[in-house]
Amino acid sequence: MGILSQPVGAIAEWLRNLLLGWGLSPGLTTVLLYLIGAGVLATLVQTWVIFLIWYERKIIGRFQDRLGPNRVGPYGLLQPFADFIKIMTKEVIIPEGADKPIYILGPIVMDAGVLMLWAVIPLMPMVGMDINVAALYTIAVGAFATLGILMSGWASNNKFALVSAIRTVAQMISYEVPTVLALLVPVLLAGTMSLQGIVEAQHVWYIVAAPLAFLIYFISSVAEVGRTPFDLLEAESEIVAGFHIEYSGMVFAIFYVGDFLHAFTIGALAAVLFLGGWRGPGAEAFPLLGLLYLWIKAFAVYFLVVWARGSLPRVRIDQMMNFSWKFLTPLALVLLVLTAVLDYFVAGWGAWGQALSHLVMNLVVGWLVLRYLQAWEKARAARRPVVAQPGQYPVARPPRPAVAETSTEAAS
Amino acid sequence: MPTTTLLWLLPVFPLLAFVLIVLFTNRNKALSHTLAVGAAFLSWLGAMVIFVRALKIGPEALAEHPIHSWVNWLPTGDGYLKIGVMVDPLTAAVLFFVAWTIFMIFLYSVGYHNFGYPEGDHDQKGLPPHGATVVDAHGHKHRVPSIEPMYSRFFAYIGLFAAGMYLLAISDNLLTLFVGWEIMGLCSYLLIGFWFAKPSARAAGIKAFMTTRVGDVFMLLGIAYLYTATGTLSFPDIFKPETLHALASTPSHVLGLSAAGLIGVLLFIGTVGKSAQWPLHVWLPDAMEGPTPVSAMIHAATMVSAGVYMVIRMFPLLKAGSMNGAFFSPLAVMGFIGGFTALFAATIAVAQNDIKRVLAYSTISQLGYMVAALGAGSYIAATFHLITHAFFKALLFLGSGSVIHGMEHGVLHTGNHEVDPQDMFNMGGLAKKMPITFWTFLIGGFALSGFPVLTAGFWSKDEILSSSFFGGHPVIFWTLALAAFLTAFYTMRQITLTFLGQPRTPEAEHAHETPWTMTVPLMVLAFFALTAGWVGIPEHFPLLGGLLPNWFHHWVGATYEGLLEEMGWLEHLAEGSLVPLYTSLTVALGGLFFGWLVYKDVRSPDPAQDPLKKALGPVHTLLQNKYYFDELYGLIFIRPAYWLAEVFTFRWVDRGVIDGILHAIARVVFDLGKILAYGFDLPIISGAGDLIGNIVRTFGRAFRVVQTGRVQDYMVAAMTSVVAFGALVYYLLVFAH
Amino acid sequence: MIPLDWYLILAAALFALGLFGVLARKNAVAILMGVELMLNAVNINLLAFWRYRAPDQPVGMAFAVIVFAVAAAEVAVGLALFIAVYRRFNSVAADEINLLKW
Amino acid sequence: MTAMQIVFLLTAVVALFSAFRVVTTPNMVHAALWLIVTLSSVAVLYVLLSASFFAVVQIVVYVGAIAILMMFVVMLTRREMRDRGPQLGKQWPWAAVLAVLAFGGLTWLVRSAALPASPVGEVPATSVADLGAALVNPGGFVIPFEIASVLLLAALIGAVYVAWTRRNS
Repeated sequence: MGILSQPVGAIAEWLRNLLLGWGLSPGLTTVLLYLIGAGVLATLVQTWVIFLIWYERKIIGRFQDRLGPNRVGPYGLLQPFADFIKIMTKEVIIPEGADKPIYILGPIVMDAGVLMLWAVIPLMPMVGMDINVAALYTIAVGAFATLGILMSGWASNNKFALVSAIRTVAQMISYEVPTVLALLVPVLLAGTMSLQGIVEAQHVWYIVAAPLAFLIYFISSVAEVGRTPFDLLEAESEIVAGFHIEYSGMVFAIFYVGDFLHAFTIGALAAVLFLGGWRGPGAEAFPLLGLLYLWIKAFAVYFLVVWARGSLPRVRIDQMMNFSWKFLTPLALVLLVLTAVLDYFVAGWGAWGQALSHLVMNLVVGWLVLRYLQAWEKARAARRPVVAQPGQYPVARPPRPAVAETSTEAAS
Repeated sequence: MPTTTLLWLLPVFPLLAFVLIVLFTNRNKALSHTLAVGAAFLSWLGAMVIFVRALKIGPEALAEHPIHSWVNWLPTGDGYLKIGVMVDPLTAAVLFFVAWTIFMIFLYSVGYHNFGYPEGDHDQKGLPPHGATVVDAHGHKHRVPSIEPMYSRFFAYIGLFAAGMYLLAISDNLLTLFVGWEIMGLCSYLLIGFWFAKPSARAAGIKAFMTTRVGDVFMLLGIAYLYTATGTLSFPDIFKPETLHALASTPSHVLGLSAAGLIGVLLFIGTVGKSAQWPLHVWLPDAMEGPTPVSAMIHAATMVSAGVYMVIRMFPLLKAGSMNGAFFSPLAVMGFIGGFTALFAATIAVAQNDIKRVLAYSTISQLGYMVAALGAGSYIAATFHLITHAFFKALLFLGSGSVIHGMEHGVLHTGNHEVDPQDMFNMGGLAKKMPITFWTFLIGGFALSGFPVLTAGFWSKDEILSSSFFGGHPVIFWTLALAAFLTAFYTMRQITLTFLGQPRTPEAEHAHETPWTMTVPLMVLAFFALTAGWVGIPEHFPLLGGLLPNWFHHWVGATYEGLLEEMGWLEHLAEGSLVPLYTSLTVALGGLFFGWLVYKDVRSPDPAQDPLKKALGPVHTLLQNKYYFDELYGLIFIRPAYWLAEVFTFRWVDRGVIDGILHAIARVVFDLGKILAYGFDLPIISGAGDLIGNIVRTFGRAFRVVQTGRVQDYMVAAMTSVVAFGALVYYLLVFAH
Repeated sequence: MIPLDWYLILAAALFALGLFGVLARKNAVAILMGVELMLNAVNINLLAFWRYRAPDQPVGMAFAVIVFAVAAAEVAVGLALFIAVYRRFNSVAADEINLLKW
Repeated sequence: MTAMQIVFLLTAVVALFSAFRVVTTPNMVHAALWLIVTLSSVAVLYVLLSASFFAVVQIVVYVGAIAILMMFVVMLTRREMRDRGPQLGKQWPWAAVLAVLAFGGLTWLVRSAALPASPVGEVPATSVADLGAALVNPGGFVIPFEIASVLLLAALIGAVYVAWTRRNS
């Protein structure tokens, strides 16, 4: 048992022996070890957020043709530290009439929800709590983030915050459905709900076998996180900053961290589910390599999230709802059923055979969906409501080109 | 088409026409009369075909094996009541004249009802048309006849009538015969009362119906008796020797008659009603109220003949009934009634001034002839006279109708509606105005009065006279001879008054000939009135005898010859004496001469100037009033009937007794009800009901607080009971044992 | 190892609390919460018996699944009803909704 | 006193206390939050019963959907932020008595029954798979399963219909 082959295992072994040596009972030791592991992991990922903030600000800056943070430290790397010191020195203001315990609990619950996700993410071979319903677990604990936002939004005793909370609930609950459905596709392909198992089953990345599922999962996860273009819960232009309008100082910092970390976690999950997790050359031999691979993939997906934030405007709430219930959910259902049937038929074609057949199916479905969308767009343009001038009959507006159509749709 | 099928179809065509007209086409006059006449034509064609086929078969064979077809109709206790159609020589002969006359009338009616003339100015349904005013090209107004308002209805009625007549003629049993009989009764009622807005027409219709009813009831009794006695109504079964023997030998305990005798008498009473024999003759003259073609010819040529046809058909039965020589034996009764009616009606006819009434009474007397001939036992002569009479009487009536029509033209022209176009004293000199009518009427009249050799009437009448003479019935013979003389007399009187001399009124001046639809039937019938007799010239007749075979005697005689011979009732008359011949010659020519002599120079339209009136005085009045028979009946039957209905039944029995009883019962029940209502129902029953209601309401008021409408209270109650029951069950399960 | 009756008694206590909530709370949503508590107690019982009596047969789990489904349906309809009721009465207090009072 | 028993007792205390708060707290939002706590602890109990699948489902269905929906409705069905007046109806003593009686009876039943102190066997690794197979197995629970799904569909439609805002009215 070497530090290189099983780093975490080795460290845990050493700790166990140490504690037993102190004369603690084995059961207590187990509990203590669990606690220690959880604490270490939580601390690490939360600290990691500091780098994420710098990364995102840099990329957004590039998108907006700026340099981004570049004064404090090399490439502004130390800028987030400065911000954190500043924000921690600020006072925690609890507004009049706020529900204090819940007001405080809100960000904590949200952050906890995000951190709980990390419990099941397989960082490297033989690491990560390998429960056999991990995939479902990710969805379950996602609910806690929602809960936290809801709590804080309600407890702030502020109308904007409450509206934001309500929006959050609507958005989360409606986007959980396509998330689960899309999530079931890799589960189906791998034949297990344990993330570790899914990773091990990905001799071919599932993004090859199920690109549509990846797309759906990505979009709905972004919506669950509440990032642009689905950031209706903190739409500055409508409900000034939404649920954390009243927060300041430390508690706001927790929100901030939770938000970024959640986004990155989504990336990590997507990487685990569709991009082969820690898989990579030599990962079995040197698990730390697997951790590196996972990190790279997670950053790739996270880059997509940031990219969307940097380039896409915010959608209207009814558009968001329609998009989930009238497009994503049916599509995900169809995809799930087709995948199941196809998987039954192509069983035993070898990894690549299965993957390519699924890919073909996905492409066909995608093409059909696109055609359908075009037809639907045309029809909608035709029956666009017309404003009747007083004293004259309404006259149908000439249909405008589709591109202009969509752009105005998104902007309005 | 097989003959039997054709036979079945005969009544169907007119019936169909009736239905179609009544239901569908009665708006369209042309279509309606086309339907009716077409149906009549079809039936006529069928009848002719059947007649010819029957001729081909020949009398004996036809008598042995009649054309016969029947169906099981009414299931009775054992077996069925069969109804069917049959053609034997008698039927064939009857069918012949029925078909011709009916077809002729249908044709005649078209013209009589002024088809093709405009609607009347103020005609209304139920009244004869009063004429219309038309404006011609020069703006001159003309009064022209107007079309009958109920034209289609008329044709529907006579269609139904024709159906009834055909049915009666071809039916092979008494039942369907009776059905046809009654159909015709109904039609005569409808047609006599056709102009129902005229009170006289209404009264006449009712009178005819009632009077014939009397006869029909007796006839129905006879039929019923026959059925009970023999178990069958179909002629072939009845006219079996054994059946006749059985009937003849069974006593009926009525007037010493045998069963056959009683049946015969009853059936004959039906004939008395139908054929208007004394004492039920009163309806026939009044039947002249109807439109001429119908009332006249139906009640002269066909329908009244039906009665005679029936008795002829039943002749063997009557004969059987007369075998035991009872005083009231059918033949004796018929001989008396017939002879008396012949003479009696003739005497009345002498004093009548209405052209149609004269003919009506002559009809009665001629029917009396036939009945008397039957009474004398020669059904052949009766049949012969039936047929010839049908032809010439139809001719006469249609002729009179034509005359009246012409007179109405005159009336329309002068516009003087006071003048009765039917009174012979208003006519005169019409021979020049309406030649065809005149000549045909002359032929008919001569036939009626038995003008020797040429006319059919002569032969048939001679047959009757000789048969009654040689048959050993001198009384009948002389009675009929006298009647024959009177017949000739009033016939000539009629002809003279109507056609000869000068017109006595301006209306007569302006009368003119009628359209072809009326004259053509006249000519056709005239032809038959001349020739129909030549088929029955007796062999023993001097000079002519034997030139032609006595075909008719042979033909009709074959019907029952075999049967009578078997029964031994066939008497061969020793014919040699020329007395009957001379008698008939004398009475005919004499009557005609006297008639012309007396009436040749009547100038005034006043009936009081009737020379016969001067001669006879009060007797004439008596005759003119028909021996006051109507008044007599009014006194004997009608007034008592009214009294019975009005005073006795209505006022005493109904109002007094029945209503009294009912009112008494009602009073009692009402009081009882009051007592029960206030003594029992209100206090006890509804009291108890209210009590229950109150109790329930009280409890409801008390307990309604339970229903708080709050879910949780209910849940509390439910859980309480759950806990309680759980405890109970647990107690039972654990501590009970 | 945990004895079975611990689970059962815990479930009984949860059930009783839920029952109290159902019977006593004014707010209709709270009543619904009580119902949820009772359902959870039932589920604990089912799974506990499954675990201790027949862990190799999916019977108990199947029942639990059915209970989950029923609970979801009940909550959906119930909350929708409360929203409708709120529109009508401007309140969801169970003791103010007594249209069926005598 | 093994670690599992400790965990169980802690969880039980949390569950009962939070449940008590659920039915007593005057603040409806707090009640909903306490309900979430209860449900989560029940999930922990499921884990202890080595039914991790049901634990996760409990979280997803109850915490993720039902409880949040309840908070949602609580927020929608109030005129002002705070609840005023007593949150217990007049009949609450009755309710308390009944609850106590029910608890007592049930406990008595449990105590008076002979129950195993430890499971008869281990849970097979494929229990979730077995469950899935049994739910769609014609010889198993396919009919209750289908009925449940139809019930869910009906509930969905019914909820939409009942809560629908009729614009014209």
